[in-house]
Amino acid sequence: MKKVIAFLCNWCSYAGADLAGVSRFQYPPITRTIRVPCSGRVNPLYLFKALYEGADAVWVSGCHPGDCHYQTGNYYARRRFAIFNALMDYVGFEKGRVFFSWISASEGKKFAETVKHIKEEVEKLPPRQKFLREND
Amino acid sequence: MIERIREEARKAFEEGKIEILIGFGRGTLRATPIFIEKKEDVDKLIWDDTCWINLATYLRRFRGKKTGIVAKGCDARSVVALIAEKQLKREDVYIIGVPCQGMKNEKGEEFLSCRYCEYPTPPVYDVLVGEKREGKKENYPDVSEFESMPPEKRWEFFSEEVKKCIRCYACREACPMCYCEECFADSLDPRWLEPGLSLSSLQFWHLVRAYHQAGRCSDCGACERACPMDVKILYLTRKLNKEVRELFGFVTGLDPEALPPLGTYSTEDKEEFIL
Amino acid sequence: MKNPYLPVIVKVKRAYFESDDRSLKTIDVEKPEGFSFLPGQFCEISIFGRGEAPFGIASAPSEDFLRFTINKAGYVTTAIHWLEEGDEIGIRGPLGNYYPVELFEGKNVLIVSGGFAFTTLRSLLLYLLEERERYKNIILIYGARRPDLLLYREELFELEKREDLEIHLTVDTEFPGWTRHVGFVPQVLERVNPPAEDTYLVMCGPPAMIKFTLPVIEKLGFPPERVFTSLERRMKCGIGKCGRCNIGPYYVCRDGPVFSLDKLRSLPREY
Amino acid sequence: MRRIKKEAIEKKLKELAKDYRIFAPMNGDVKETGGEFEECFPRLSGKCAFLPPEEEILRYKDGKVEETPEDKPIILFGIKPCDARAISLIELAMRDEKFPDVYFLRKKEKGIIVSIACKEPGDTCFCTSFGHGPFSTQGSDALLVEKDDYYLVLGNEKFFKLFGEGEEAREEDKEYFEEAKKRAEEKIEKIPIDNLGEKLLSRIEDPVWEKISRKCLNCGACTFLCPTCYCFDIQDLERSWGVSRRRYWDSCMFSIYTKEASGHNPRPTHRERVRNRIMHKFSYYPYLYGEFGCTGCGRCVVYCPVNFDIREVLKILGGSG
Repeated sequence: MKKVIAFLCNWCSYAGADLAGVSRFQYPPITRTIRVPCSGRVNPLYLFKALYEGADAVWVSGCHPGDCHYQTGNYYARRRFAIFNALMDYVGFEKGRVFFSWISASEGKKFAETVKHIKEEVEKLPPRQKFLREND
Repeated sequence: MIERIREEARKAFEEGKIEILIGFGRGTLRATPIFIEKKEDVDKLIWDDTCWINLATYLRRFRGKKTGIVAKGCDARSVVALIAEKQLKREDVYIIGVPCQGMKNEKGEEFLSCRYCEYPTPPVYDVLVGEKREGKKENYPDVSEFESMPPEKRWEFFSEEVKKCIRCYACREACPMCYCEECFADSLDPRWLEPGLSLSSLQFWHLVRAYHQAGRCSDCGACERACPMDVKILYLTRKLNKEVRELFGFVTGLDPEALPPLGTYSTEDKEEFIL
Repeated sequence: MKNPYLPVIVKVKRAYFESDDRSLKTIDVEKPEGFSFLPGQFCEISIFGRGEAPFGIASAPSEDFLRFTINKAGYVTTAIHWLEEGDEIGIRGPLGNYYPVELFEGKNVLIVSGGFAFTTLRSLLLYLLEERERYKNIILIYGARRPDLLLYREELFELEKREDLEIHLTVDTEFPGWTRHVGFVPQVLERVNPPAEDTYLVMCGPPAMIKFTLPVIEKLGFPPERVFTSLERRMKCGIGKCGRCNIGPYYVCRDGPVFSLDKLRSLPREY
Repeated sequence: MRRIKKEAIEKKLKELAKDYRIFAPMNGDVKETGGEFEECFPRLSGKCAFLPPEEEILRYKDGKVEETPEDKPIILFGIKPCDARAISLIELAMRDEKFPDVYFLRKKEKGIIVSIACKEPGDTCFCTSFGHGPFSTQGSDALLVEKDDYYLVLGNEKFFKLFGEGEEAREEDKEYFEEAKKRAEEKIEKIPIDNLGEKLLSRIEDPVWEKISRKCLNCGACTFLCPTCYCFDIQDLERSWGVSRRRYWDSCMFSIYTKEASGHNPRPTHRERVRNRIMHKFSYYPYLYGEFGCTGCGRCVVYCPVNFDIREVLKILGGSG
């Protein structure tokens, strides 16, 4: 089973995940959730570290622009992730392993669909070889 | 040119504008940084096409003192970037701007950054020595060329280059923007990446070091020039400079008041990559 | 050639917090076969997966266990604070030199200490007391910021009852229920004003204490060659090979950690 | 002196690759090769063979400590005499009857070092200042001098047992050897080092240190490329099967090298660190081992990003300065 490290912002996406659960929306158990106060709290170093340690994919989800509990957290995050994508793609790291989304507390359905979407994308890829910490 | 620099330096000392001046003097192999504290020593200053290290990296050591710096275009932009990040006060730094003729390595080849240099004349200075020089329109042809290669080839190039690295951190110590108290690479608690020369650790080091320069790098090339193992790393930071310009319309080191791009935001930023 | 880098696996017999704020933890571990040491020596403790760090041996040579008291400060010390009874650690040692007990024969011994640097001095004190008659007067002056930071205080309260031993315990500032000295170690040293003739002084404590104690020592007339201190440094190999713990040409791990003051004075001020 | 055909040596070297690990300069650096080598002054020195940048020393597995077993013996081939001598200088620090560094010493005792004489010294070389030179045999089992299609060989028993005796050198070979040796040595600038150790020790608190060290960026380039620098770090790596304890090249120029957990750093700035590097090689080493900890190879001069030139520093502090 693939393993996706999910950084979910506490006020929106994490609540969205709760709603998905409460509403019994089915989604594959591929995510390992890390609850963060805001998508702006996610230091790109965490994404590098998650991939380095062998995650099949990383996913950061936060509030829609304008809904951020801290007003501007997701705006900062958006810039960081744009640069992260650009750099990883530039050096040739395979696409389909890094996901960003805005999911509000009321979008339980979208949360479940997004997880399904990520599973499909990650299933297409072979097991991780690039940028992997040695472990044996 | 050298005479004019010495003249400006002497004047700055006489008018009490500086207590110490960082410039280039004659070295045994090439120009070497020198630190002048007395008017009489200004005649040690020289200027030629081997002044390729970025002197701004020394400024933080003299904080609180009136410090002069003989700065080519990229050096001056690094000073501005440091001021924008509140590391230096504009009034503490006296910039003797030198329109740069482009620097060369020991084989006489012009460095990559200089070939495409857009700001040979310092955008911010206290005094300018000699006529302004026009830069070239920067459109990062080397980056576009690299981008045109297939992903596998790019990853292979990136891996082959970082394999040469021995983690002596000359790139970090030569960069004026690398001034963290404790670098993420030295942190033990948590330990982000492993020590040693395994491919993944070397990739981790060079990716995250470059990432930290997004929107802060003046493309002076000191990192690649300082590297004893000739590891190509400038193409990483030049790519980020290109991204930052396209995405956020920002060029490092032009305006001491402007916040670095990742230190601010805009509601209109593109987000097509967000689900 | 015996490999000096291989640690020996030992079990933790007791692990308990010394101070109320849980910043100091004492661990007693099994003593490996044939492990004989003298007070002042140290061991490199291995927490596999975190690393190694040097700690002075606080137990006396005659005790059947090795005691270390660890101040929680970094990567390895934090891991040591998680240790409980029965856990296994690696140790390498005994390493470094020791307090020159052979010089103390028939002489007075004055021990001045502060904070958690008292570890190896407990070992020295108990070692001297084992053959008490070989030494003349023994005086201990030991202080800390608060009573609960005084290491092994129950034991010291017991030892205070002995006539052949003079113990002065102090805390920096007034503390409810504290009846002994109040004041910094250098002040208490001046108050006690011990004679310098025929006396060896062993001093170990935080840099601030050392800084203010040195002038007092000079005033009391202690010659630098009869003053010894134990230094703390960042260490990795503990056997004088990895190069980092040098002061001048001497390695604190191999030629120290115990240095006499006159030797230290001849070296660059890098400590 | 013997003379051996070049192909004979090159062929033999490839054969020996079966039971020896061959380290030799190849496209600019000393690395492990299958027996090929390239005649050059490498950037990474022969130190890589005996003290590699990363080396596992022990493993912790299922509650037990296992020492990492030895690998095949090493042949370090084709390095310059300064690198060969550097290895024997490191050995002085590693040899110790109470705490021997077994990893380095085992490799050294079983290893063979074959150096090639330096006919064209660079202008940053100053090896003759330390009592040896481009044709020195110190620290190597054999010195080869290239002449037409064969090597003149000054070797010991260990070398000849492996590579064969070849034939007795002719009279003109010996002249050629002396002639080339003299010509090479003349090209090298000698810096004054008479009782340099004591002079440095007496000037330890001299304010000149601040001026000398100010331009140093405190990177590790000079120490990593220096053939006599042996400082190392030890760290634990977690693996699926347990823990691998490894040692890595470290540098006294890094601040974390001496930074204590409390934050205190006995060598906090570039001044103390540069002073320590120079004192270690030119004052402490002679004091402890009777030899300077430097072979005058000049790498730290060539590869320093800010052209910190140790020859100038030694002139200022020791000789005419």
